[in-house]
Amino acid sequence: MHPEEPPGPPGTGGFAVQLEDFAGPFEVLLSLIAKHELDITRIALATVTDEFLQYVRALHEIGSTRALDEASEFLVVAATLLDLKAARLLPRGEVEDEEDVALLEARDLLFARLLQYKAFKEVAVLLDERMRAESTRLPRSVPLDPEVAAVLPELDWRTTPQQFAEIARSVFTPRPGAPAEVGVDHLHGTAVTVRDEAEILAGLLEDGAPRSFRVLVADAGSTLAVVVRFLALLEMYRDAVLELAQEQPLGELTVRWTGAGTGWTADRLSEDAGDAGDAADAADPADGGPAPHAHPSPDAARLVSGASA
Amino acid sequence: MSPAAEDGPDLEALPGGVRAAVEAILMVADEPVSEYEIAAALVVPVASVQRVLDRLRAEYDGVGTDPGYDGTLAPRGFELRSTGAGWRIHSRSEFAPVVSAFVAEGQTARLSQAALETLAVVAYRQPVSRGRISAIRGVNVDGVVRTLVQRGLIRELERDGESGAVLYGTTTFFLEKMGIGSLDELPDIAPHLPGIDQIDHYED
Amino acid sequence: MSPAAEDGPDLEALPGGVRAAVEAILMVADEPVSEYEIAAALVVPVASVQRVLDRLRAEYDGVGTDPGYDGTLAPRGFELRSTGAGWRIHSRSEFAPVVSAFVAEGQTARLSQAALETLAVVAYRQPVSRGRISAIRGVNVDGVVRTLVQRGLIRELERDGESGAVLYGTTTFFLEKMGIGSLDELPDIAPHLPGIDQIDHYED
Repeated sequence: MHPEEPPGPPGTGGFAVQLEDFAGPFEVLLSLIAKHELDITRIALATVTDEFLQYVRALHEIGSTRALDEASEFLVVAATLLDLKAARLLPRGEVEDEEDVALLEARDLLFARLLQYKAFKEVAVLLDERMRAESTRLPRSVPLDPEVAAVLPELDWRTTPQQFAEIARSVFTPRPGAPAEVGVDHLHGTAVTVRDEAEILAGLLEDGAPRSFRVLVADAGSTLAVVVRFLALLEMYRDAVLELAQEQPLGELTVRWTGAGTGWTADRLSEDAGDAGDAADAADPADGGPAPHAHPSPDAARLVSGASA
Repeated sequence: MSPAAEDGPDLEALPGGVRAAVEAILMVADEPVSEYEIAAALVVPVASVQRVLDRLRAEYDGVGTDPGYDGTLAPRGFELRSTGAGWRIHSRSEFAPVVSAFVAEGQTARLSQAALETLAVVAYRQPVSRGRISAIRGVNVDGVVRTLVQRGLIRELERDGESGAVLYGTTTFFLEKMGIGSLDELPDIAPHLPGIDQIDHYED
Repeated sequence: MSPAAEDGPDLEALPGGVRAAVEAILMVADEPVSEYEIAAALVVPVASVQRVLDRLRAEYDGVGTDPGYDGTLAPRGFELRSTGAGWRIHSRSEFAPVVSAFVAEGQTARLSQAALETLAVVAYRQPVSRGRISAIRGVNVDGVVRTLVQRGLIRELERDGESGAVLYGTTTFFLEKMGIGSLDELPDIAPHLPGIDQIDHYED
């Protein structure tokens, strides 16, 4: 599909995806899951998630115009991963408040989506095999004998050259109404950015006192904001400006700011969180044709939930 | 049509009778043709045409139907196929390598992985909107859907009453390319789809 | 080609052998083929192909050639004809009225809107492939292109060097119908129509 591109982004630890047949983010996710021999229905997706984020980042660094630069695709996957990460924190069966329920449902939804995608991918292979087998039978399609063609009713031509040119003009004029439908079923909710949430977290923590995650998300307002704030937390942890403590599995998560004097600002996050906006004019890699963009060009780290539908 | 014309041509007077007449029509058809169209052209009952077609198919495959013949019939180099699009004469699959050089409009280009997946979603979920296909595949599918429409494999069916979104479904051309009689003959997706009830529940 | 491949396909292993292979070619070739072309494709001596052709012609005409068969063979609805250009399978001439009735059925004297639009694309963009017409019109145009060829308004010009796709152009019959002497006399359509460049982009 993009034979001129290297087979894989550098620095991804030998992680190989079928890039020639690259068909979207779920594809990458599934191949990661397969590579680690993980059961898709299990929650142990941390490794996969991290590798996926690395992969996205590496793609971005080499300036690849490949699928993941497509804004909409990135958004869906990012949201998927956020929710997978968030869901991992939840104990099975412990559904005490509304948020837990929402997250559990989000997790199930995501698994269901991945399973569903996997199923369609499998039957697509069957369809391909079937069509290829069928294409070895060549249909008879031969020109009519002149004597048979002669029985066609005589052509009644009433189009003037001017009318004909008018028809041509209308055919060559792009139809405006056609792509009116915007595929946003899977995009839902308001934009929440990792950067903004990180800034809020930094503000809440700057006095150096430890706080529980529950407290930190008390004002979040939506499941989406909780999820994004959690990712911001991970990003900040990666930047080593936070200390995280958890006494026991699934226990309270305590967060403490250690970034005083490092000059860290939330702006740093937007630089490496997978800039999706600048490639919005890239051609749709799925079929090689240009695709009108159904989705608004997003800010660099804006994440829109795919899970709250 | 005049009463006289309704009697149709005197097929029994022609060499080979109804069987040969059906064959003659199959020879000029440049797309799949239904038993109804043949019956209309020949002015014979559809059931007779159906019988002749079934017999021809068996005969071309080397399955003898002539009671007076003991010998073994060899399969012919062509076969009669019935799909949802109708009946059509094809070269026998085994001869594809020798035949393709003689056909100007050769094999059509293979579908990309993305197109195949999108086609699968449309085939199993029709009528289905682009938005819903996007949600299932996790990518924008506008370009792929356009390609599939251009290639005649899917078409716009109608608009969803509620959302006004265009709904897509497969075409009879798709059935022909798959070599199947109806969508019921698609491979079963259920074994690939654990918990489909749940998924249906979550969708939309 | 490897030396092994020069031996050609193992026809005896295929159902129906050389006879069926010849039939397969004849059945789908879209123009007459000579015994030499068939012999080259099958990698068998021309004389064997000639024998098979003679035998097939007799068989289609209902003249039994199977020594073990006493019954009467009915002629088929098709016949094998040889002209200077080569061999071709046609509908048996006795069935011309039946075939004509079938072909004429549903045909109208006037062109459909879809046919006119397709003709317009061919007229203004020739030489042009079906794939490109499809891309411009957004739908599969195979059937319409066939109709226009049947109607003598467009014809196959050549094959695209790169893709091998058949390219179409208009005929002098089209110029006659339009009442113009040459394509230069077609009215200008705005050369800077938005979208024309984009359309180039859709090409497959």
